[in-house]
Amino acid sequence: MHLVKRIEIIANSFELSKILDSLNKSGVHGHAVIRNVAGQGLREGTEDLDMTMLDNVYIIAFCMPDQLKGVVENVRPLLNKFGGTCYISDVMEIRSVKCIASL
Amino acid sequence: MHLVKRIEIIANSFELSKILDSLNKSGVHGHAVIRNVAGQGLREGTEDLDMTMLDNVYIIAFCMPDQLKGVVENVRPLLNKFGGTCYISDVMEIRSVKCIASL
Amino acid sequence: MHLVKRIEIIANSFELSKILDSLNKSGVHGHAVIRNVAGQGLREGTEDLDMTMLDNVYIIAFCMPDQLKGVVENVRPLLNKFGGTCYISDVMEIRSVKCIASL
Amino acid sequence: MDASLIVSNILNPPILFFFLGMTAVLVKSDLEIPAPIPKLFSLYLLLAIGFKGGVELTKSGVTQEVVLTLLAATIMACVVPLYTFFILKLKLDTYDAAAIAATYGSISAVTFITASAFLTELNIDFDGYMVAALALMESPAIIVGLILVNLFTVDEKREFAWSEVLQEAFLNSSVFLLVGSLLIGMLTGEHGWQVLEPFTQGMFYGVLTFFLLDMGLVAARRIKDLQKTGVFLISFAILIPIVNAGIGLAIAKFINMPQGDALLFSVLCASASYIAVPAAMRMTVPEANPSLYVSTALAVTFPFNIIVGIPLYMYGINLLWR
Amino acid sequence: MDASLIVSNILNPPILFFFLGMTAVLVKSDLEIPAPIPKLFSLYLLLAIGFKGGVELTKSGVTQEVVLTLLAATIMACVVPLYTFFILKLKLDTYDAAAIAATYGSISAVTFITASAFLTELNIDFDGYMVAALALMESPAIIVGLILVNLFTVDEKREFAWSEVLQEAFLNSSVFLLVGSLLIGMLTGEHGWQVLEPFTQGMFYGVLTFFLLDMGLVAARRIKDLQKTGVFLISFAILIPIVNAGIGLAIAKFINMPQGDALLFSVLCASASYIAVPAAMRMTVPEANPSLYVSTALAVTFPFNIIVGIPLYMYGINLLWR
Amino acid sequence: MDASLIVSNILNPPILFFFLGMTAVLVKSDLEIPAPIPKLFSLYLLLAIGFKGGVELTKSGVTQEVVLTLLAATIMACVVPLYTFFILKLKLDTYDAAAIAATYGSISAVTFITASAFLTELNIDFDGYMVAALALMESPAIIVGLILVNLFTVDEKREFAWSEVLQEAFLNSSVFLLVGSLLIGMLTGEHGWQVLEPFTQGMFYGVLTFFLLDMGLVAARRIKDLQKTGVFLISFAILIPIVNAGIGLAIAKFINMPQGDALLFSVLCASASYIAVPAAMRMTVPEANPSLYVSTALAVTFPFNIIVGIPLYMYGINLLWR
Ligand SMILES: Nc1ncnc2c1ncn2[C@@H]1O[C@H](COP(=O)(O)O)[C@@H](O)[C@H]1O
Ligand SMILES: Nc1ncnc2c1ncn2[C@@H]1O[C@H](COP(=O)(O)O)[C@@H](O)[C@H]1O
Ligand SMILES: Nc1ncnc2c1ncn2[C@@H]1O[C@H](COP(=O)(O)O)[C@@H](O)[C@H]1O
Ligand code: NA
Ligand code: NA
Ligand code: NA
Repeated sequence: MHLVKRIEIIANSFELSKILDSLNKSGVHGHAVIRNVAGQGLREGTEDLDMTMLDNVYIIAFCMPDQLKGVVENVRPLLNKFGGTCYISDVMEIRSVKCIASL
Repeated sequence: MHLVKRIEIIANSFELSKILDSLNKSGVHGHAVIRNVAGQGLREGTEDLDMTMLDNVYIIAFCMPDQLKGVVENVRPLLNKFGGTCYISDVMEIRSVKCIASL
Repeated sequence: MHLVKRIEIIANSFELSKILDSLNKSGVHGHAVIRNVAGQGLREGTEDLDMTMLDNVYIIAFCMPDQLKGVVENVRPLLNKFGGTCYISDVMEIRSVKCIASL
Repeated sequence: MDASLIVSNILNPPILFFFLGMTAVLVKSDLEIPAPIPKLFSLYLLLAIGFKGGVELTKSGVTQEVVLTLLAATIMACVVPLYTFFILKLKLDTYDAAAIAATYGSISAVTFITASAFLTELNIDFDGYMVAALALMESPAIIVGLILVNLFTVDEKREFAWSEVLQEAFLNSSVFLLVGSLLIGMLTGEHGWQVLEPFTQGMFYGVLTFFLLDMGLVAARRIKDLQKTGVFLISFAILIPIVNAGIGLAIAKFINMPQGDALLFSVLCASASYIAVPAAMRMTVPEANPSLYVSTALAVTFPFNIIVGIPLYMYGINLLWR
Repeated sequence: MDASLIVSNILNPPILFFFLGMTAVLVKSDLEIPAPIPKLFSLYLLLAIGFKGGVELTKSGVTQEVVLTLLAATIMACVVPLYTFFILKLKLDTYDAAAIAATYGSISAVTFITASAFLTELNIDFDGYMVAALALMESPAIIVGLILVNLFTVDEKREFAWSEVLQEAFLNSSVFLLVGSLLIGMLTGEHGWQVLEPFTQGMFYGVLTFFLLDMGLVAARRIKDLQKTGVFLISFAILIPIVNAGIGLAIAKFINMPQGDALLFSVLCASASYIAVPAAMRMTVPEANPSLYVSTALAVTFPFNIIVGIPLYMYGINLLWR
Repeated sequence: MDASLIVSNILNPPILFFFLGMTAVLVKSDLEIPAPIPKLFSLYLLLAIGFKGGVELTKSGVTQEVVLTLLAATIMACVVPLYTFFILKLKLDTYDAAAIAATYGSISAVTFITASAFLTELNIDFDGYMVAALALMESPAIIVGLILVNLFTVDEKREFAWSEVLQEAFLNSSVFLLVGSLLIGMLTGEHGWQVLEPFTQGMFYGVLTFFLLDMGLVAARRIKDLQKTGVFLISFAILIPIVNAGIGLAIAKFINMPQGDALLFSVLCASASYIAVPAAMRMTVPEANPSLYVSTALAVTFPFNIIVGIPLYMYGINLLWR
């Protein structure tokens, strides 16, 4: 087990490809994406998911601590422009053969 | 980057509006909701999602540490009555223009 | 409030029942499952979710710290064989009547 | 009894696909109808049956028969949960007894629809206003169940948010869509029928078939829950529908319903809700154990009714109406 | 005005189900059509209307009328966002004004489809190439809107990724599926029509009805956003469609369109986009407030057009073409 | 060769919509058919084709032709993965070779269905029991593939959970639903057919069209994976289907199948599985690289078969059966 960083981003679905590009550019190639996430807007009338393209995606990416700075630099401008939030936390990775490969 | 709290709640979908009300009352206006979450019951026959209204929702809300007490006080009675779980952890927020506004 | 461990596993959906079995065997009976999670492959052409059975599931399970060792021992071989990732972090549980029962 | 009725019922595609669904679970096939497809089908069925009922109601008009039938429906919807409650109290606590009573006092739209397809098979007519009876019988049992909980528990903190309860009982999506489609059917009449016919009529039997495939999956997955419910509840889930159908038939005979309507009425009395009422009960009586009321309604009463019950009640009608 | 047109329009199943959807939200029923079912319906409607238009286009061929109509369509799609922009600038900033102008310069396929169902009801013919006009009018307003933003803001950092913008404007899923189905309809002609007919024609009205039920839900949920939009925008969202339809009718009369085509053309001019353009605007003009352009188009203009607008413009045609 | 067969095949809506889907990916349109809609369509197609086959099987009865055909199907399903394995071993390791061999030994139901629509177009009959052949040919290749892995690797730890493997091979959702619907079709016969006809027949061609639109999207998204597969595999994915179809035709001629059945049989031999087998291989041979067996089957063999293969094999039949 060793320490890695967990990046979670919630943003509008139209930003998805841009955000994944940024992650890739920062060397973070693994990620998981959950679609159809309703948001704060749920209570303010913006939840008409695929009708009006106003649904969110929830992106999780685990990365090495030293990759973090690059990610933040690349993702922050996107979120500033188009909206969305990004949070970082610490997690322990259970090393598995595959994971070593993907990091 | 600065420290905020991550609240994650898993509960039956019929509680959703009540929980979001509680969050709002506690001053936490941002949240993300993932629907159609299968639960522990998955293995015990309670997963017939929208057939029987027994599906869960997964609610994530990031808030300032000082809002936490209010949230816990408001949400706990709901979970006691109707079921569901709530967990808190620490995360770092990547400040973005929009985020400042939403906190 | 007291400390528990958060296990999050991302794996192919065909591993789901095997992983839940492992969790159960390790004494962790509570879990939540989010389906239709697109993965790293999203950018490499492996996202054709239910067409080709290559979609992922995201499994979250909260457990007592002393259960962790058993989980890791049981889940790691599965992930080594079939792929997938597992991460552990610390969270505080908001005790509710139901939760006590489920732990 | 005339076994040929059962056989001819079983040899219909919808029932056979129901069996296929159950078989899939028993042999552990990974067949599943992913959400929200079943939801789409159930919305479609409610819309189609409601619309058709409304169109036909316009033709027949509101006659004395209609009024009598709807009255009978309302009475049964209030009385059934009452006496089943006392039967259930023999073995269960108040919360569970009330929740199950409410479940059996209400109805299952799919059972009704399957019965109407059965009648169509046999070329027996039935009236459009039976759909209104269906709509009327969905909600009262919820209210009766909650009143029973209030009377028989001394939990002083309990205070239902009645407005929320009524909301949930009378405006839940199934009742709302059914009644709405009925009204629209009445407003548009024959003309609306013609334009919607390929959709609401042509596809109807096929969608029902597909939906029953899913119901077979869902019902079979619930079967293992029955271990926890025990023999008492399982017998209850088979016997009470027969009793209720019998009472229903007696009333139907008494007010002179035609045979088709009588079958539908007895099926309404016999069926139990596995969507609207369970949802309402989870919210209002969280003390009751959902696996009791969902599993009995879904894994015992529903299959029993569509496989054995419908032809059995028809057999009763053949005897009584002769 | 001939109120009977409005009444006969309102008494159709699609419109009534639209009302039913709005009512569901107003009375807080939990009725919902779960995602992605509405998406399925909208893909189906685009495929069916495009395919039908293509098949008919093969029959009529590319005549002078076709060319004139498509020219008129393109001009209106470019001119409408221009003058609406200046009207909107009276009260709003450049970003919001441009985004709303683009929304109203583009079209709503569902409004068009509802109008075509209305014509079918009245037994009035219309030409297949109107579907080509529909496709043509979806995208130009996006480009015009962005040009307006570029001209009227001094934000030097702004530089649109034009290739991305054109991509989004002309290859977004609705335009792409519509044009693709139109071409396939042209290629397969009468023969293809016959094999697909039970699917693309038989189900059409029913799917439209179901889809409008969902549109009612969606539109009603947006109504509370209107508090923030203010009186100016709400009046705009009712008056501008009438003005645009009027201009459309004048042009239609001028180039001698038949009545059915004229109605569809005026409806195209009058309608506002609530899917493609909002999506494009969120990406390219994030400074504009989405709830302004989505809510007005969805909660005001859309219901206005399908309930009052379509029969009103028909009434105008009855007067002008007499 | 008679190019008119290819052209008339290509000018059908299903094939054209397949191209449209591929085009959407190539021009980067955001068109997508959201999950689980494609799943719904594929369940529908299996149900409809199985049910129809069953109904027709009742009419024809189990004759010598039926037995011979099913025997031939089983033999091809076992032999094809064997010889393809040795061809593949020339360039690939045992795991990949076995997985790809299993993929090509199994079948693609959608290719079969497209071929049956092609025959209907040409007014050529085919027999209901070909659906039974389809069902029979899905699973054996999985078993053969695993036996090959066992024989040709020395990995002593490997021990398949055979019960799980057989489960997955013979009870996976496609085989299960197909066989189940076939049996139900046999049980209900002509009567069941009539009630389900508007659903299982009327919609069939339309749903196939819509589904092929999605298949076009899916296949095109896989094309870039082909860079990794290399020239050897791509040639394999085009040549092996032709070889297999040829062998299939020879057998068909030998046992005197009628032309329609012969086409379907050759298409079964030529097609490769991209759902059931890949799923089974991921579970049982995780060492094999999924993008190899999924991409070749989906992005090369499937389009090749439905566009060129089907008319090509038909051309062969025209020559041989003359
Ligand atoms: N404090 C928060 N906690 C959880 N999710 C949030 C929070 N703030 C924003 N979000 C999510 O991020 C999305 C975009 O946020 P914003 O850019 O603030 O509109 C919202 O729709 C929410 O789903
Ligand atoms: N220990 C746990 N870990 C993860 N999810 C849980 C846990 N316990 C409960 N849940 C989720 O919370 C839902 C409601 O929990 P409960 O109130 O215990 O029935 C369950 O259906 C699960 O989805
Ligand atoms: N670094 C990562 N961060 C987030 N998700 C990941 C990461 N690596 C892998 N995953 C997810 O886990 C799935 C299986 O991973 P793998 O076994 O590496 O193919 C992928 O499809 C991703 O959804
Ligand atoms: Na009842
Ligand atoms: Na317009
Ligand atoms: Na094959």
